[in-house]
Amino acid sequence: MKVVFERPRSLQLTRTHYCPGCGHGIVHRLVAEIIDEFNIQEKTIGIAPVGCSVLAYNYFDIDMQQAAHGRAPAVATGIKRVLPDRVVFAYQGDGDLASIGTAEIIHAAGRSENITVIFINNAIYGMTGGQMAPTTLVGQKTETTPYGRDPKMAGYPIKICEILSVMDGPAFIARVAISDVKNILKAKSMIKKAFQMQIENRGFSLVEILSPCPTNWGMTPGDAMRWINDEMTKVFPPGIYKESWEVLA
Amino acid sequence: MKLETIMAGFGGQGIMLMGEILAHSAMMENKEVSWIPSYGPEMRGGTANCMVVISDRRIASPIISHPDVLVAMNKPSMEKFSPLVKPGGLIILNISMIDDRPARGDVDILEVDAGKIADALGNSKVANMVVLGALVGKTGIVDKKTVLNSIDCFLPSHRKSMYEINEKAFIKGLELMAGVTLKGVG
Amino acid sequence: MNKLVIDKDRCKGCGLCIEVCPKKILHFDNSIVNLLGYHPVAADDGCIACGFCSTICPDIVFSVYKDVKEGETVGKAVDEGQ
Amino acid sequence: MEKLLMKGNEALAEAAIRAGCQCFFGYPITPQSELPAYLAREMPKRGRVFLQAESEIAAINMVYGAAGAGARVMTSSSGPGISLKQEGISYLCGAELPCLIVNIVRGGPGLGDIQPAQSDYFQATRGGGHGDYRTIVFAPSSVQELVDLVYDAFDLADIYRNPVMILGDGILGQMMEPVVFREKPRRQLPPKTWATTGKKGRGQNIITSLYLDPVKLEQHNWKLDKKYREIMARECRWEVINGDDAEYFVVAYGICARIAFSAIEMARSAGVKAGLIRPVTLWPYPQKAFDDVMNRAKAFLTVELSLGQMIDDVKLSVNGRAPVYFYGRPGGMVPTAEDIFNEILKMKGASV
Repeated sequence: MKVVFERPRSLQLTRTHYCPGCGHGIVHRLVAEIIDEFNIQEKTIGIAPVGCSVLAYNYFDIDMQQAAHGRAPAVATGIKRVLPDRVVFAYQGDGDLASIGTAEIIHAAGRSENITVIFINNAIYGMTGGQMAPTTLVGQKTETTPYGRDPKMAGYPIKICEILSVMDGPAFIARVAISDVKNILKAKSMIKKAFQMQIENRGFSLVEILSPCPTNWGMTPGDAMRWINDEMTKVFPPGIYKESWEVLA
Repeated sequence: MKLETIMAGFGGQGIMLMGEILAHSAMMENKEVSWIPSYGPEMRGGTANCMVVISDRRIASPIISHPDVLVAMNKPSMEKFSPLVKPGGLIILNISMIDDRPARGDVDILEVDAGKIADALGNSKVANMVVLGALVGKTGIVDKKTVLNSIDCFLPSHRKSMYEINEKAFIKGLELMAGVTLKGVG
Repeated sequence: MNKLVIDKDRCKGCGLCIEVCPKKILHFDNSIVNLLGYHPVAADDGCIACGFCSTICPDIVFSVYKDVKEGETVGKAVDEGQ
Repeated sequence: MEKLLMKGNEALAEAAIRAGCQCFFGYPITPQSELPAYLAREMPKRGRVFLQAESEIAAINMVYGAAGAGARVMTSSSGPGISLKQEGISYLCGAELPCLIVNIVRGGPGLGDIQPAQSDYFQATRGGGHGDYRTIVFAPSSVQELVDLVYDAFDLADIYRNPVMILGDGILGQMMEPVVFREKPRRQLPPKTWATTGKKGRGQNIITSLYLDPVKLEQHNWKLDKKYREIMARECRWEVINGDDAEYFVVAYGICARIAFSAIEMARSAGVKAGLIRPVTLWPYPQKAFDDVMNRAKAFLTVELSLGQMIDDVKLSVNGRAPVYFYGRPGGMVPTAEDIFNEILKMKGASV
């Protein structure tokens, strides 16, 4: 018998608190699989954000720090600067990274801090109950845009990959969706590349992941996956936005 | 023994350095010292001053309300600080930059044509060392050799070639004290 | 024969696996309620060990094992991921 | 031992390096600029980390990350920057991470000015951010004391797993005084078995301040409280001048205590039995200093570069046993020794 799939070692046996069909569980698993594949469980340090994934440290079986809202890239910087031979990744949602933490992510990228950022974009604030996120689509209904996001009042979605990719600092910037099996496998290969960049000392890497939030979108898990493919990818096109294999000086 | 000195002038006249060298010399002679600068928005371009306290006991306040000695390198400094000098104290004036005199009959006033002397030595920037020489000569607060050592310490490595002219300026100031007449009650 | 192990008490009944199973062998078992309060997923015979269900499952409900002969590759999904 | 003439800010920086500080994260603000500038020059030369962050908020969170990774770490700022760091300080206290935070206080509120002030007393000693927490606060009053306290600050931070703040002011930062870097015998410090360094050879380590279960959060808070009480019992520091015979006490810290010391000398010359209580730790507050002199103390005068912040602690310490008077100058104005001397005379007149 050959193993096609088993729980990765770098995940705890614990059941997660995430809602049915939530993308966090899939992404946690992908990251854990990559940690296993690189055999770096004992030298990886993760940073949990504020948001639905605040308890990520209960699910990953690695050393982790929990950071203040938006500050995961700064915390990651602190760790990486004192432990440069460890693998450090920040796991952040869209409110955390693209709203309250915009300064931290842009400057970590600008410094080409040799860390990896996993950025979950589900176009909504999950933990606080479905408010507008910086990445909420125009017209999308949320608790705080009950008539749909109106750009005249609430502005436009913030496109992190596009912003970061014009900077000199970052080594690797990519956007993926986890909307079906094929895309999940593609997402895994991108996350793997991001970690590889760090391990090879090439500088800042970030993978934005379009991820479903069926509960706050008011959809079935299946419909949520289809909505990513049909609507989100139009505004947030997947792809590699920047890839530079130069080694950091 | 306690000597409180305020040194004041334009930014660029080497006021801070003069104070630092005095404080350093005193420290090297195992006295207690403190040095504080004026700073803030007026730091560049305007007047600059520093306060140096030298004592053989633990120094309480490093902030001087009434100095024993005022070194005024320009007129605004003289106007601002001369009324504060203790009766019986000393005011050293750089008369190259000051055409007026303080209205005090109860203090010693030492006029030093520091700018002119410095120019004659070949660098107007060493006027501060001339004045420092006069101060040390008059008060005897520290030994001449100690000061020369401190001047060497404070010259940045890329200015070591300037040592000789600074030394000359300081010695000139010291020598001025031989046969000088002080104005005031002395 | 391939082996599909289902940890019923991890299942939250999202049904994503049922949607992606190419052989349509997965369904909810309405006869039981698991620890989390859901009708968990159950499988009929006929698993081809493609790994689609375990790939999309957010809750690590599945373990998948393929009965392979010497030199044979594993599932399509797993190959693409590497 | 070599005696050097150094500015407070630079002496503090050198002391931090000698005390084993491995990394510094900060954001520029006056009047502490010489401190990061010195470290920017010296840290890379000595194999340490210096990083100018994009904000005070980022800086304190970098401190959090580095402290959580087990490093000896510091940041420095001034009033407005410390306000921004308070969220991070709350997290550091909640997660029990050691670090040194330097606050060279300037005049406030708001942008205020850049002159010396002590109006950050509340935000230093009362926590300052959200939640029940305390930071150990040292208030040196000379450049030598600044240097000596840096070593203790790092050690106490490690011993208690708690941030320690050094509260200075612009004069202390800019003032030059002779300083000797005494090599102190290193204390036995607890190993940082809790640090997130990668879980090699042990179980998972987690740094967090989140306790969603209220029972667990209460337990955590009681645990912190117990630690704070231990600190209160063990770590109070103060200096008393003329404690043997004084009847009228000035209470002042930092640069204010230096000026008050001059005023005490003037009062003594004028025949007033004046003394000085100078708290060196502002939290924990040295209540015992007051107990020790209470049998002969007739009155206390609190002097601050603020409008009545430390006076709360003086009143709590005196606890109604003698009158407490106040003299303060806000907004970066510094009183003269004569001003304080006059207040001492008023205190004596009012409490005969």
